[in-house]
Amino acid sequence: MRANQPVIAPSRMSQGFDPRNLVLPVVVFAIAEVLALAYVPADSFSLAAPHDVAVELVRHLADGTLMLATAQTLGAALSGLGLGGGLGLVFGVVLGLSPAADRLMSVTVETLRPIPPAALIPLSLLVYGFGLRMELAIIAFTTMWPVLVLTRAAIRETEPGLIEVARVLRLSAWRTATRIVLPGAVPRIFVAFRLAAAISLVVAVTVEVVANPRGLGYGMMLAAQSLHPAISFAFLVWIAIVGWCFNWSLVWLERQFFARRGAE
Amino acid sequence: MNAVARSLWLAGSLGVAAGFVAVWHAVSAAGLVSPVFLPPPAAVGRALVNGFTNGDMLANLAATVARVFGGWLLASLLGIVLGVIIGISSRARIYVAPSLEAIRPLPVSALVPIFIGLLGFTEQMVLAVIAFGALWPTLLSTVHGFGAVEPRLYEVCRSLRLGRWEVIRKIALPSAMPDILAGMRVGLTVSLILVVVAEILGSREGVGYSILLAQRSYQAADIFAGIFLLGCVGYASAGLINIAEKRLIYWRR
Amino acid sequence: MQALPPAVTFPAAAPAAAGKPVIRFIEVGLSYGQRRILEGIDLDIWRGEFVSIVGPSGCGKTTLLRLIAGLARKDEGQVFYNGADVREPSPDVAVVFQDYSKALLPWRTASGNVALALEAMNVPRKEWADRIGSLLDLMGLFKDRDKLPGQMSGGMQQRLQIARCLAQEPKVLLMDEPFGALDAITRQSLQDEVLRIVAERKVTAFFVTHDLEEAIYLGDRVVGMAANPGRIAKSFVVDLPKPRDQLTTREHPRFLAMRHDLFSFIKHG
Amino acid sequence: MQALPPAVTFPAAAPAAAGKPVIRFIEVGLSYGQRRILEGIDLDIWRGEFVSIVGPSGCGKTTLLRLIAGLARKDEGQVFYNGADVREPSPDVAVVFQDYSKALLPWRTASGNVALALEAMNVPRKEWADRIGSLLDLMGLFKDRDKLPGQMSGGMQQRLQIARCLAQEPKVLLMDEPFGALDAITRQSLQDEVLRIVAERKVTAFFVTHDLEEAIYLGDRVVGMAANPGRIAKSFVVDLPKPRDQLTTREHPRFLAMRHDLFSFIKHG
Amino acid sequence: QQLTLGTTANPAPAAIFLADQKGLFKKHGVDLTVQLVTGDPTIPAALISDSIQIASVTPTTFLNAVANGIDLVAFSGTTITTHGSKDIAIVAGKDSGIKTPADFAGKTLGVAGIGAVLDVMLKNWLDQNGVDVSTAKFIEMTLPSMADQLKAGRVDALITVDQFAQRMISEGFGILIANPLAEIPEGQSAQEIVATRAWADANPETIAKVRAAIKEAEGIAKADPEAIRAALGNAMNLPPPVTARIALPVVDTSLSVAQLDWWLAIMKKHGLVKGDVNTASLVLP
Ligand SMILES: Nc1ncnc2c1ncn2[C@@H]1O[C@H](COP(=O)(O)OP(=O)(O)OP(=O)(O)O)[C@@H](O)[C@H]1O
Ligand SMILES: Nc1ncnc2c1ncn2[C@@H]1O[C@H](COP(=O)(O)OP(=O)(O)OP(=O)(O)O)[C@@H](O)[C@H]1O
Ligand SMILES: [Mg+2]
Ligand SMILES: [Mg+2]
Repeated sequence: MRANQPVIAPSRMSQGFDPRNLVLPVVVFAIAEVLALAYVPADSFSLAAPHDVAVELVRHLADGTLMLATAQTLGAALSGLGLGGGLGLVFGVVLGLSPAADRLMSVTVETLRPIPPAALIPLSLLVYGFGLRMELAIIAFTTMWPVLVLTRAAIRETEPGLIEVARVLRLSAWRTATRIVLPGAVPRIFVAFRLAAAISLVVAVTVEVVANPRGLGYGMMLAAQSLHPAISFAFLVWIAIVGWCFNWSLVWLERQFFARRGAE
Repeated sequence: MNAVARSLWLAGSLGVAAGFVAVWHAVSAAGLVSPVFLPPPAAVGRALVNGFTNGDMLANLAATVARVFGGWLLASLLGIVLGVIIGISSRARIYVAPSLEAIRPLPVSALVPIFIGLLGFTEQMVLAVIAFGALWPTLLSTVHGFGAVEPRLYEVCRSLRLGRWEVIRKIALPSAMPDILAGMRVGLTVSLILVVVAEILGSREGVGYSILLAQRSYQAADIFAGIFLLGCVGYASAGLINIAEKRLIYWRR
Repeated sequence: MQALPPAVTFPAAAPAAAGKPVIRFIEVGLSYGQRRILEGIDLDIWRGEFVSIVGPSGCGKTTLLRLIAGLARKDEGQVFYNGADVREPSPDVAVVFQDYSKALLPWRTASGNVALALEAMNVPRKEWADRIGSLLDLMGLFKDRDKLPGQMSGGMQQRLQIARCLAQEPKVLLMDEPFGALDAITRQSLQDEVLRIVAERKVTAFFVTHDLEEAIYLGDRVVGMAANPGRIAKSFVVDLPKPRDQLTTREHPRFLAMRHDLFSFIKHG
Repeated sequence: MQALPPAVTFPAAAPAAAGKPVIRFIEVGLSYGQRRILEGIDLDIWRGEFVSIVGPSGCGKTTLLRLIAGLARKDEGQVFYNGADVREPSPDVAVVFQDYSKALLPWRTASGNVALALEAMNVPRKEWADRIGSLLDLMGLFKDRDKLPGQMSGGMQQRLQIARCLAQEPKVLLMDEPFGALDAITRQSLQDEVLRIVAERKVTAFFVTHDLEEAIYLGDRVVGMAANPGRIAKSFVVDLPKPRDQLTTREHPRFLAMRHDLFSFIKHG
Repeated sequence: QQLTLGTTANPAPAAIFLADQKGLFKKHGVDLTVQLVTGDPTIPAALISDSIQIASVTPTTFLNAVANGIDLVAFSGTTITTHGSKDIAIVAGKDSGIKTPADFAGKTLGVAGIGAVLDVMLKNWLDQNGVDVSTAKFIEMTLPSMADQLKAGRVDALITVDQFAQRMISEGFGILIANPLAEIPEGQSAQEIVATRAWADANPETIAKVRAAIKEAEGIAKADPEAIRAALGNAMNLPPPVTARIALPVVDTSLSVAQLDWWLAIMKKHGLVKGDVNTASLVLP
């Protein structure tokens, strides 16, 4: 009897690894390969067959170039996510807990939020120059908002009964936040961070493509400019793999967290 | 909250924003950052006025707003539908979700060539790019919202033997609505960001394209004018979502 | 309270009706982790029978009810409904949950919550207004029909849940302390309503309660559970005349004797 | 049940102690939208007094309690605590909520939920284990101390909430049907525990219940509310001797007389 | 002092690549690294932030930056245009119906960057051939993707560089319409080597050393044009077949105000630069 299993299920999109996860990608690659064999000339400047991409992927993995670029991109994405996500979390909690602060900040927050990261590149480049810091600043700015918005919403979802408990216990604002509101909001905050993680990677790569001469985006762009589409696609596929692993490790962390909390 | 209180709060909020603008003015007046990259607020104001009176800023704005909302609605719809499917079907979770997780972190700018390949330099391409990028917040929130429904309510459904579709429509969606709206809120921001990318890469006239042209010719005031317009669109749309929230999750307050 | 009559014995098992039992537990056991929650549960419930369950807090009454409803898994033994293994909830069975505030849709009004059951049964929409109206009226909620659960008192929410279950027109009614949040008068009148409906529609009822008098007043049979692990420790037929009546039944000497007996069972296990 | 004694009258108001009342309602009124919920509430509660509140479902008992707790807003009149206007919850006051399943932190174990109150009071961490242990023991939850609320039965959750409130060592204890989900025996033993603690620590208690016997057994005074709009319709002093005792008190003729009186009040308003 | 020189991956700064690969910078006493960047427009900000000290930029970027108040100066040229060069080509799609310049009116045209060198070249060519530029629609696309876009009919014609043009024409979906370099005066500067004025003022000796190194590279290139081919293939990491076919630029590192004026005039004519530029002060003696 599987009576205790919920009808509709868990809050995560994917569980652990399952070989069946690979069915769809394999099918897509097979189709792409057939199409490429039929239509893409071997020395195309802009397209490449999947098997060439695979060969380049392995080659660049083996010679370490991909690893260095990954370290740079991931380093920027992680630290940017840490900074931006941290700030977003703090502001989200403050705005979620204090309707007054939320109303006062609404114009500022809502007009700053849609600033495209691409528009910030020259400014950030000017202030920080090439390197980690300019990328980090843009990633932090961009990831801050989704975390802020989703954290604020998560906090408003707190069971009103529990807020009343906090009030009659006269918990300080800090304790209300850390003992009642945040633990209840944690599952949603994890969602926010998983979203922001993907955004951080997207922005890191974009900044590298446009301006910053380091990391995976730069490698991908340079390969495209020097007419190596297979390498360029190899970078793209690798970015997907890195992103998947990034997300997977957040899911893993989340599970560790809840396992511990359950046992506590 | 009555109208007077509301407008007082709005005034306060505008006051805070004005404070930030004042800081910005002070920074550029003190020459801390080159005006080529951070123009003073007044110059941005002039650029805006000039854009509306002499340029085609209004037409650009209209085109961009239409794209943002079109793409965002498409993204939200897709996000909810996919989220529902993944929320209820273990098969979708096994076969589809991991692949989605893998394409989720792909930089949209790198994928645009593929979209252009499929759809050309068309309006549909711009919508598809926005929809692709803005889909994820709503998708993730929907999946989460479905997982966070009070288990007792699912038991009620089971003992009432409600069909799957009914459970989705009557229990899971309303219960997940706060999450979905929060996701859509973020999705809207992403749409605003992506409209710029899509207009640039798709050579479609609009606010984003004008930002690109301004950037190419180092017209910082025009860049910031464009950003400011996007900000206004962002603010207005946040207001719309607030209204939707009030109507759709009336039972929360 | 008057001096108690000497302890009497009551018939222990009650194959009151002929034929097969509607609900049948055979040697059912259940654990959560290391903790044994239910052990060796053997119980037959006959069509139209009203079985009251009493027992100390945490002994497993709710769990037992969830097994019948098909909402919990068992580790050993078998649970049958109408001769078939219970795998999932049956459409004939309605469940009144103990935590009423979690079992209502917070975004639907009182009427809307009752309507849910009608939707589930595909009742034509034109019949809704009448049926909802009369059920809410029965539960004393008619004038609150447009309130959301969050705007209702605890007792009102509890009554609303009962209304929804009755709207299902179930053959089996599982109730988990359905009157726990009701005042004495409302409670008594609802007790009588339930008795009437059950008798009229020949509903089989499984009724978990803490109120011993209520258990006897309503029940054709009272089953007493003991804890650690949860098991059936007592079971007797309530041979009080029917229809029952709040005044005369509760003053009936056999009622008082049973009450005393049950009280000392609960007290001493 | 024996034949009832002729109706007696009881003293209506009870300035039992000298000095000022701890809690004072002056002409309090409250509406939700068009609906009048409370009207003209005048009530004084004295230090150390135990006031039981009874009344039909939905009459406004919970609302009244929330006013004292500082959790609801009033539209008219005044509510004082220790002579000061109640604006927000006071640290001296503990509240046992009716909706126990929503008042516990689902991610904390039983111990953790009690610990919340100790954290709120900045009790040194080394004292926690002892205090949590003895409170859970008192509530019969010691062996369940590592369970999460979701793994506990309704009655267990209710007892856990009481444990948390007692951990606050309040001067005023507001209880909203705290024993609603408990079986008769556990209920009686907890009634006695509450009486003992209240007497020992000179706690003022405001106790909402549906059980008329419980209201009398525990109360120094019983206040009866009527509905539509919620108002105080009856109030009498319970002049039964103390300490009380489950057997003798409940058989005391005055107890039975009061019970009868209260029952007919609830019945006929 | 450690220097970084920024440039995009293209054939114009051939002398720099050559000097770098032959160790000429070191020989002249400068410790210089060449950093490939992905986009020309970010170079001015990178110069100001001191991430790079020297850069090879296109005249359009240079003039636009200066026009908007970024104080850059050029101290060397890189390569120049000649009528014989086939480096740049205007290609039309086979089915676009474009045969003569007049057919361009109202068409959709692909360029690598609005306002960038190729865009200016195309507009100038259209203008010289009597086409009203404002009737055409210009679309941005990356150079490597141009062949696919033209083949799919997403643009009617485009301006591109030699190796891509060859592919389009040899595969039959593109028709060569013009070679715009043949229609402008010879000797226009393709890119300039620039620095911020502040840095240039503070480091005259370093500039002299860099110039010397590049001059020496120019000498090598003039003597042996094939040396450029290898240097370009290396620096840009091109596939060998592409390297083998690449159209070699003409290295000439002299730079005059007149060369800048020529660009400025066209840019102004097409509204691609705003503000005033005093070209006379832009070239270091
Ligand atoms: N998910 C679970 N995990 C672990 N233990 C559980 C779980 N659910 C229930 N239990 C345990 O099972 C036992 C029986 O619970 P149940 O809810 O059936 O009791 P009950 O008889 O209904 O009590 P009450 O009268 O207080 O509602 C309790 O000891 C409880 O702690
Ligand atoms: N937020 C609200 N909006 C509208 N009406 C409300 C709201 N909260 C409570 N009420 C109404 O106030 C009245 C009193 O509610 P209250 O919870 O105080 O009753 P109660 O006496 O505690 O009842 P019970 O014994 O059933 O718990 C009810 O009629 C209820 O519908
Ligand atoms: Mg139970
Ligand atoms: Mg109440």
